Formats: sequence, structure tokens, C-alpha cells
Amino acid sequence: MTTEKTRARHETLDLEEADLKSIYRAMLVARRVDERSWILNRQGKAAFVISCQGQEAAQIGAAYNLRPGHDYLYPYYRDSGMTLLLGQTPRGQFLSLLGKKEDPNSAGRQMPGHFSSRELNIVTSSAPVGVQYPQAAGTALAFKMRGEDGVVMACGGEASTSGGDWHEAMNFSGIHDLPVIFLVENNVYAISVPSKFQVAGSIAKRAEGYGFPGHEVDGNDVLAVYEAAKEAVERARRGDGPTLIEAKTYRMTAHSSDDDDRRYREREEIEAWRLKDPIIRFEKYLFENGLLDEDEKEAMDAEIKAFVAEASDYAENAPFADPEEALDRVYAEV
Amino acid sequence: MTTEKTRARHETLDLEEADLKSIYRAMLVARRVDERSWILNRQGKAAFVISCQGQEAAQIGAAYNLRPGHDYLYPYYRDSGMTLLLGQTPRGQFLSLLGKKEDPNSAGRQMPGHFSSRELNIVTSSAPVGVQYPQAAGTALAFKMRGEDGVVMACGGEASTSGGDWHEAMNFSGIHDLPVIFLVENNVYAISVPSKFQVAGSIAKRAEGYGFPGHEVDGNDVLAVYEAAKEAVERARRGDGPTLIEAKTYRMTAHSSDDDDRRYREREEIEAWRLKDPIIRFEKYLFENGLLDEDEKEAMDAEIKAFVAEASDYAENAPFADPEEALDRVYAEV
Amino acid sequence: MAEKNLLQAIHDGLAEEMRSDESVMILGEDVGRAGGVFRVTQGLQEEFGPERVLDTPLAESLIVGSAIGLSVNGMRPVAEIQFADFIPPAFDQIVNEAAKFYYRSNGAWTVPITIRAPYGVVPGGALYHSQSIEAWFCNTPGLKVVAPTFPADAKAMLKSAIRDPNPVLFLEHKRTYRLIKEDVPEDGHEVPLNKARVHREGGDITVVSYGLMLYTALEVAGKLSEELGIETEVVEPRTLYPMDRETILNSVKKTGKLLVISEANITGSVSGEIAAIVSQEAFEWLDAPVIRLGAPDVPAAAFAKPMMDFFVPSAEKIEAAMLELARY
Amino acid sequence: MAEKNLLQAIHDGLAEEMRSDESVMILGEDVGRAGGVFRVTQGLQEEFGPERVLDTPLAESLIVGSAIGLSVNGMRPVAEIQFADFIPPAFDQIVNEAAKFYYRSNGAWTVPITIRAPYGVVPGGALYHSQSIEAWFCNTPGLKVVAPTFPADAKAMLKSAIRDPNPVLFLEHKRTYRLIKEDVPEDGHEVPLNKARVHREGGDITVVSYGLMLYTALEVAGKLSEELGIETEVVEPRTLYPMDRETILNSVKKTGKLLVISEANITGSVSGEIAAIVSQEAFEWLDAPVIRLGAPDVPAAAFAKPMMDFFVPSAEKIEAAMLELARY
Ligand SMILES: Cc1ncc(C[n+]2csc(CCOP(=O)(O)OP(=O)(O)O)c2C)c(N)n1
Ligand SMILES: Cc1ncc(C[n+]2csc(CCOP(=O)(O)OP(=O)(O)O)c2C)c(N)n1
Ligand SMILES: [Mg+2]
Ligand SMILES: [Mg+2]
Repeated sequence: MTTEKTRARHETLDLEEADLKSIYRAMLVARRVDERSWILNRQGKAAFVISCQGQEAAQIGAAYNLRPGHDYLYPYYRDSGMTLLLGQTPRGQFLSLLGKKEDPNSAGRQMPGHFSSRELNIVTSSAPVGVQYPQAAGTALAFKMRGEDGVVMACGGEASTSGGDWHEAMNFSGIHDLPVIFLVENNVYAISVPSKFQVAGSIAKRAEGYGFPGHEVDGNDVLAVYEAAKEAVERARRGDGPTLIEAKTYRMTAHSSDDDDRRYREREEIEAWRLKDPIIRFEKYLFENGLLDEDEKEAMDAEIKAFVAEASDYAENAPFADPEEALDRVYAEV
Repeated sequence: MTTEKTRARHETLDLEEADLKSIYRAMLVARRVDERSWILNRQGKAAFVISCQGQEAAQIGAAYNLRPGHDYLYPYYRDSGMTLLLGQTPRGQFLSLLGKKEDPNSAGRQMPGHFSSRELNIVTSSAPVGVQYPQAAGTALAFKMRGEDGVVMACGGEASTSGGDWHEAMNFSGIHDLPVIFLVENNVYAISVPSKFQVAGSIAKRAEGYGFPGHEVDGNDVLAVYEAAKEAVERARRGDGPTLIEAKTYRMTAHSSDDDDRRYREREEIEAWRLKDPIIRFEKYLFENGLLDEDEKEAMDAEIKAFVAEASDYAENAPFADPEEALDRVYAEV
Repeated sequence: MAEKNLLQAIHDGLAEEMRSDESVMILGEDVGRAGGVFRVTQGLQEEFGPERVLDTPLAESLIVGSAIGLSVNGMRPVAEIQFADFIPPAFDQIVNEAAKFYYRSNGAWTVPITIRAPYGVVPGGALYHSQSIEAWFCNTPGLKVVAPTFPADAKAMLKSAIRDPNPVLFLEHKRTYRLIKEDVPEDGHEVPLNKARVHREGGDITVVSYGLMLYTALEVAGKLSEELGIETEVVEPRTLYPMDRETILNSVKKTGKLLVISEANITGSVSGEIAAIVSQEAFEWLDAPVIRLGAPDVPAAAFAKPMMDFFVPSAEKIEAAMLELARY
Repeated sequence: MAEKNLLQAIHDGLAEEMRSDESVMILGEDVGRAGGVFRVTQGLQEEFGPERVLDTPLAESLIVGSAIGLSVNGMRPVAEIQFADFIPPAFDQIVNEAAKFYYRSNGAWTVPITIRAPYGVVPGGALYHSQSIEAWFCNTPGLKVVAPTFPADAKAMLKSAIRDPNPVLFLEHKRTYRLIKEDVPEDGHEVPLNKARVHREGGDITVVSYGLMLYTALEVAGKLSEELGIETEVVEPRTLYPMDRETILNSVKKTGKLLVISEANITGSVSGEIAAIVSQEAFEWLDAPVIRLGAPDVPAAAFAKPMMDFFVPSAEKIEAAMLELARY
């Protein structure tokens, strides 16, 4: 399908119709899984939810450039959109949400949102904010040492740049031109703390001080993020070094199900951002370019909702690990 | 004394002849104390020397803007030039070098170069590189909270910017426009590691990413450093926030008396830098502007050497603390 | 005197100190408008303003480092670490810096800071919101580590901590924040940072414990007394470092038997130190092995409730150990 | 078989592992051209190139963090921390990250890294080049902490550490680097990371020690045997966490008396754990209090020699303690 006008944005990015649908679908899956998680929380079944809502464009736009199982991903706790795109399943997500034995991330040991997949090169993540960055730099260095073309993507919120680890990794990656992409999903808040008390100056601009490019992109525009990440991934694969991407977005939910955001932000602000919902925005783009219509969308959504519900049911019925399994796998065997 | 030409540099900086002499004298004192320390080391009397040689201009040029006992200084281990300028004495320095009981920094507990003076607001320093920066930011915040016009200067080598503490402090200082000056004395080496493996991009340029000014100055030009620091101190006192100064200089000695730098740097490189010795350079400026002549210089140097020798002798003859004093002052009394 | 839970008592302690001393301030993540993730600092920013109750960036080394810097320039900062599990980035500033300023400057520089950190297992907290981290800090001369359990003690010891010229790490077991209420004096009441507390006298066995485990121990002690007439002396160190050895030793010299219980991973825990002190200093009085109970040596409590419950020493296990000791 | 000191033995262990396994690499400050501040890595950059022997920026969290990242992508990094005193910035990456990868991923991710760190008092080292930091790490399941003393053990255990799929903290007492030489096997020789070593058999008392103190203990043990016929069994844990309790317990069950000596600040040291294990597991065999000897509870050794010497447990103090125990 082509339009008569000047080339559409996705065309200049070499994205086919199938790509666009995959991207859209991935965003929708992430959203529906997330929404379902909140329902389970309200039903008293899920003790803790941490959300990707509002950040789907930043996540999918960036991760769509990765080769699952070849490149490495260091996600942070909101990156379910990414990990689902790369091959984790809604079922796995719900198993993790409910802490069941089959939880692919940790067998019920970790909180939800602490992703891990050895097969997909999604490195086990944890709660301490920022620790992933030096690790990601190391992983990138291994690729470089072996002359391989793998790249590493390391993600975090804007507050993950406040700790020393981020800086140490930026510096090291700059020194050795490592194939790593730092993706900062700046969603304005760190729990209650607004970014003006979190970040001096500009995150994106800091890259220059380390001798590599930094881009600030509209994080709610999936194509803009895709474009920036594409350039960054290609640059890294070529061996030209790291890139920092600051995707400006917004946290549409409270920090987590434990948080009450009425203490620190106005409802109007949230409402204003709801209008910029990245999924609605991309939908609009697809509609406008004749790549999706209302029927198709409904059908896709219905299908997604159905299998999300199924995945959730599966997880609800799945067993917990035996209590004594808490003792296992402390040390790998020599 | 005036020159007929366009105004001399020091005049545009509002420096009087007396200032220039004080600055020159301070540089020379620092150098002579340092040289004497190496002699004591070679004589087997001083176990450990860590040197300021080559960095006198950076140190004196910057610290000449401080008000001793009012402003706070967080020096690093090479900053004997600064601490001497602010009021520590050569005698104190040698007492510290030899670990004697009268050592004003620590009564023989710490290595030489770990300065401390409660009266002079020189905050006790230690060996772990970089820890001073968040502390300095906190001290600056206290001034700001009380609406006082004190400023804080925090110093380190270029490698002190590689650890997370530097970054955390830069960010925090930028957020709150704190009255702090970060002085990085970039002397090309961190022990054996050259700055190209230590620093990606540019230290000075990084300030922009935190939203405040960063200046790269010729660290061997005492007037250039003075000028940058003057601006920074005034800015801080006005309440306009932090400044980063990167003084490009060179470590003229080995890292310390424990180090053999022939393992990792060429003699030619050192020789080339010897020609740029900051003291000789400033001497030349003073000569050229008719502010100092050979006789005066000789006299000053002789006088300095004499009291440095005296200070050193005093320290040699001073007693150690009793062994059991190692047990004292672990906790302050409630 | 009003009834307060631990959380309220700590809140009140902070508020009172801030009212009576202008140099007292709070800094940490989300301590401001949000009032802390546990609501300990709720309302304080409204009362004292955004500088004295300061939301910091997410940077624990900065939080403690800047607290040190504030303290050497006239302030008495109370730094909050959101969860004790996140204290490691501040480790250097605590053990190498704050704890050593006084000694290394031969007494010239004091560092009157308090570092509050909620620790311990809580449902849903999992590996990184559950750790008992006290052992990391109980080998550091120059630092005081306190871990009060009951609301009134906590408030009084917080005041002592804030007024103390030394750096104090103030640990709060988060699962006990709302567990009980007790009378908490309004003002003035201070508890020194060098005195253990005997909760219950008894001549048969001594139990030393703190935090959530102390509650369980007291419960079981009551039960054993009632049902079997076994009288347990329950001692709470309150300050973990430097510890009041005297009170513990005196108790063991009386009972001849010691059980130490904490929620930390057992090997390398503070319980080991207590056992070591007793087996060196009270050996002649011991009638039985010194027994320790703690969490198993696995990284931390799991998210899934069954595994989490398995991790925490249960009342049953504690009762069994007390019985074993009593009957030894 | 050649005679080597500790420093050479560690150097050789590194070189051999790098030769036999391409994925083994070294990273740290000044490990390259300078060959390390103690010269442990001398010549290795020449042999293996600047990537496999990598000079890092001065950033310990980065050193360990990037080692973790290297290890999950096929490498076996040996990270050097220049002095153990500077390990705190890496504390988070070690205890919260490296040690927990395997458990938290339910066995999916291993972290085969070795972290070398020279510790212990050395003349002129003062507060920040002297600390015995082992206790910080001996409460962390998932991590192994080893501290071999003799050259042959060190080489063999370094090889085991590098080949181990778990993160291993490898501690080297810097004052023993050149203290003695002994025969060190060329290749192949491995010492497992879970076995203590009995240096000297004896039926009168047991001494457990490691590092510099072990040398002193062995010396005094020899002297007491010769002069007074007192026979000391000297046990070196070699691995401090998780520790080989069996060997220690067996010895104490034989002698009935235990002295634990280390150079760490005594309160909260690993010695406490050893004493606790013994007083729980071997109580019935004990004929005397378990005695600990260590440095006093002051921040660290001072720069001035007299104060430094006072800090380190002396041969006289050790002899006195051994005699006290033997005569108990
Ligand atoms: C080292 C550390 N300190 C504190 C916390 C508690 N905490 C969890 S998330 C969070 C805010 C993170 O904000 P940001 O990085 O912007 O990510 P967002 O949640 O906004 O996506 C904080 C303070 C933590 N997990 N780790
Ligand atoms: C945290 C920490 N890591 C390592 C060291 C060991 N060390 C002491 S000085 C130094 C190099 C510092 O270089 P730089 O900051 O450039 O200062 P310079 O000595 O060149 O003036 C190193 C690695 C230390 N003191 N602290
Ligand atoms: Mg955020
Ligand atoms: Mg340098």
C-alpha cells in the first residue's frame, strides 16, 4: 500500500507494512498485559504491579532494532514491552506477576518486572537502580574483543542516570567505543520526585562530554524512537561506538501498585499526557496512512485480549514452588 | 609599578603587585617543601612522598580566591600548595610527612597529603579517590540553606572524575545551584594510566550537560587559573551556582615515592613538560613586567629554603605519638 | 502520653528534633511531598519546607556524602535510605568516610549524621526489599549501629542518634512499622545508644534478639512460661555496634544458656559476634551450647509467599530451639 | 618445581590460566604497562595485549560491574581492586549483583568472575591501605571469599577461582607477598575452594588463623612445642565463606581448646563466626573459653610505625593467648 504524497515516515525508515503491524501489535500486547496485571492486583491476586503504560513507544521503537538471542538486552523493571517483543510471553509475565514456579525470570524469587532470559540474552535484572550500566558496558566489551557484531542495549528511567554507575559506564563506553546503546526512558517522575529535582541540565546533552552522540527524542513517537535507535544500533554494529538516547515520555500510572500518586502530581497533568498516549498516536498514524482500519484493529485487540486472558488464567492456576526450593541454586556447581 | 604598554594581564585581573608576590612566593614555598620531602625520602627518613610539583599554578591560582577559615576546601593529596597558601605551615607538612604526634592533619595517623584543619575549614581528606565531591556539595548546600556567602572548592585529579561520586555531586550541585567549584587538576596520568584511557570526551565540556559552566584552562598558567577561579568563586558567592574548572597540567614527578614511572612514560615527555614548569613561567612573567628581579628572587628563595630546612629539622626531632594513642578518639564523646 | 506505632514514633521523633533544633534536616528519596514510601516523613516538608526536607536524586552515595558535608558545616542531617538493600552505593561514604573522619583527623572533625534505613523481610518485598544488612556495618569502629524494636525506644533512640556527634546507622524493621502500638512519651525522653534492654526476666534461658524476631521470641517466651513454667530472659541489644556486652553477659551468667535469634542470613550475622563474646567471656557459666537461629544462607527472601515464609525463622522453630536449650 | 613467593605464584597462576583459556582476562587500575602497583601482573600485557590485560578508569563499581557483564558474554574476567580498602564502591556490584545473579535467575545466569584484592596492614599504608575487609563479604550467600596464605595454595586456589562458575573474592595479604618462598607446582595443581588446611597437628590446642597472622601463629606454635612441649594444631580456613567447618570442628573436638587469630578489627570479624560455630557445634568438647585475638576496634592501622605496630597482634600477645589456653 502506497500513498500518493511524499514518502511516509516509515518508508524513509525502510519499515514495511508488516513491520508496522508487528510494532503496533507489540505495543498493544504490552498495554493489555499491563492492564490485566492491574486487574489482578485489584482482585487481590497480584501483590505488586509495576507498569509500562505510556512507555510502549519508547520500548518497542528501540527494541525493534535488536536481534533477539544475539544482541544483549539489559532491561529495567518497566520494560515488559521490550521483553515481550524479544520473545518473552504474556504467560511468562503473569507467572512472574503471581510469583509462580514456572515464572521464567526467577521461578517466583524476584518481584515482577525483574526480567531474565538466558536464551534471549535478556540479562537477569534486579531492583537496585543503575547497576545494569557497567554490566552492559562489559558485555559490549566482550563483543568488541571477539570482533563480533553484537550490540547491547541498556535501559533505565531518568533517575537511573543520577547514580554513579551510569556515569562510570558512559565514560568507559566512550573510551573504548563500545557497541552499547544507553536508552533512558525519561518519564518525568522517579516515584514522586519530578525530573527537575532529579536531573541537572540535560541527559541527552551529556553524551557529548563523553565524546559520543546523544539524542533527545519524543518517546511517545514510536517511529522517532525507532529511527534514533536504528542509527545507534547500526553505529554500534559498525564498531563506531556508543549512543545515548533520551526518550521523553510519561509514566501514565502510579509508580507501582504500592504508590498513591495523588500525593505528588496533579490529575490535569496526567490527563494532558493521556492525550499523547503513544498507542493512540501510532494508531492515528497507521489510520492516516491507510495501514490499519478500525475493524482490523478491533480484531487484533480482541485476539490479544483473549490470549492475554488465557495467559493470565494459566498463571492463576499454576502452582507455587515448594517452600524448600528457596534453598536451591545459591551456588552453581563447580 | 606600571608598564607603558596595554594593561598587563594581572592588571585586568585587579591583582596588585603584593598579590603577585604572594602568589609567586606561595608557589615557591610549595615547591621547596616538596623538594625537601623527596630528600627526606631518599635519606630513608620519610617513608612516603606524594608530590605537588608541576601543579603549583593550578593550586595557588585557584585557592588564592578563597577566604581561609570562611570558605571550605576539600583538597586532594597533591594540594599542599593550596593548604600552605591557606595557612598550613611547612612545619606541619613535615610533621605529617614523618608521621609525628604534632602532625596537624592527623597526629601521625594518616599518610602524608591527607590534609585537615578545622580552623581553616580544610576538611579532613582521605585516600579513596572522589569521595570529597558529594561531601563538598553538602557543605555548599549548608551555606545556601543559611543564606551565607561561603563557597566550597573541591579538588581532584582527572581520575577523580571517573568514579560515580563526581557525577552524583555534579548533578546535585547543578540541580540546586550550589556554591561549589569543582577544580580538576588534569595532570595526564593516574599513576600509570594516561588520560586517554581514563577520560572519554572532555571533562570541562561535561559541565554543560549539568547546566552550568565548565572551563578548560592552561593549568600551568597561574593567572589563567586565577581568572577562571575568580569568576567561579564570584559566581558561587552571588548564588548563581557551581562551576567546573579543568586545569590542564602535568605531574612532574612519579606518582609517589613508591612508583617507578619509567615503566609507563617516556623521559622525553617529562623533559618537554619541564620547559613549561609553572614556576619558571610565572617568574618570566614577573621579570618581563618588572615585578621581580633576579636578586629579589634569590633572596626570597634563600629565605624560603632556610625556613623550610628549619621546619624539616623541627619535624625530624619531634616525637612520635605513643603507640597506645592509636586507641584514642575513635568516637566523639556524647 | 499517646499510643503510637513504630512509624508514628519515628515520625514524631523527627518532627520534635526539627522543631527544637534548626540545624536538623532530612534528605533522601521521596521524603518530601510523598512523605516517604512508608510515610515516615509525612507532613514534614509542609511544616519545614523543601530544603529542610529535601528530595534528593536517586543516588545513595550522594545522600550520605552530602549529609557528611552538611554536618561539617553546621547541620545535623538525617539521611533516609529508602530500603536498606539500597545502601551499598553509600557503603564507602559510611564506612570509609563518616566513620573515620573523627579518628583520622585526631578528633578535629565530627560527623553528626543519622542514616535511617528500613530493613527486613516484608511480604512482596523479595530479594531487594528484604535484606537484613546489619552485619555489613558491625565491623566498623567509628560508626554506631542501632536497631530499636519498640516504638518508644525508637523515638528516644532516634533523638539520641540525631544529637550524637558520631555517625549513627538507624535500622528500622519495616514489617514492624505498624505491628503494635504502645505509649510513647511526648518529649525529652532519651535512651542512650549503649544500653541493651531486658524485656523479660527469667532464670532458665537467655534469648537475645531484635526486630521482628524479638516479637516472636517474646511471644514464645510467654507461652513457654505459661504452659511449661520455663522462664526466659529476653534481652534486646538495641544498639548492635558497639554493643552493650555487659547486659548480655550478666544474663547468660545467670541462666547459663543462650539463644540468639535474628532474621539475617545466619552465617556471618551479628548473632555470631554475640555468640563469640559469650563463649569467650561467660564460658564458665555456660551449661549448653550457644545456639543461633537465623535465615538460611540464601541471598534473601523470595517474592512468592511460601518461599518467603520459609525463609523467616518461624515461631515453631524458635520454640523448638528454646525448648532444646531449656531441656539441655 | 621452582621456589616462588606469593606474588610470583599469583602472577604465574594468572599467566597459566590466560594461556590455557582465551576467555580469561584481567582488568583493573594500572594492571597494564605498570604491571600493577605490586607487580602481580607484570609482563602480562606484553604477552596478552592491552585488551586482555586492560587498564580501567579509576572506578571500582565499573571494574566489577563490567566484569559481570563480560562474564555473561563468554569471558572469565579477573578484576583487580588495587587495595581492598577501595572495594566499597564495588560493594553493590559484588553483594547485590554478582552474588545474586544465579539465585535470582533460578540458575540461568552464572557469573564466573574473580575479584583480587590485596588487604592487610603494611608499613606506611595507614588507614586506607591496610584494612582487613573480609567480614564485609562473609554474610553474602552466592559469593565465595577465599584468602589463601601460602604461595602454592594461592596459585592453585586462584586457578580454582577462575574456573569456578561463581563469583569469587580472592584476598591477598599484601605484607606476605614477598615474605617467604616455597615450592610451587608448575601446572594443573588445583586446590578446591571448600577445604581448610591443617598446617601442623597437635593435641593441646587448636589455632585457626590466616594471612600474616598465620605465619606468626606457626612460629609461636613451633616455639611452644620446642620449648614447652605444647602441641598446637594450626588450621587455616583458606576459604572464609562458605567455610569448611568440618576441619575446624574436628580439630577442636580433638584439642578442646580454640584460639582464633586474625588481623581484622576484632568485633564483628570473621573470627566471631568461627567462634560461634565451634561454641554451637563442639560445645561438649570444649575445655576452655574460645579466645579471639585481633586488632583493636579502631578504624585501621596508623601511618606512624609505633602506632601501626601496636595495632597488629604481636607474637607476644599470640604466645600469651596460646599459653593461657594451653594452661587453662
Ligand atoms: C539504588 C536504588 N535506590 C532506590 C531505589 C528505590 N526506587 C525504585 S524505583 C525508584 C525511582 C526510579 O525512577 P526512574 O529511574 O525515573 O524510573 P521510573 O520508575 O520513573 O520508570 C526508586 C527511588 C532503588 N530501587 N534502587
Ligand atoms: C577509590 C580508589 N581507587 C584506587 C585508588 C588508588 N589510587 C590512588 S591515586 C590513584 C590515581 C589518581 O589519579 P588522578 O585522580 O589523576 O590524580 P593524580 O594522582 O594524577 O594527581 C589511584 C588509582 C584510590 N586511592 N582510591
Ligand atoms: Mg522516571
Ligand atoms: Mg592525574
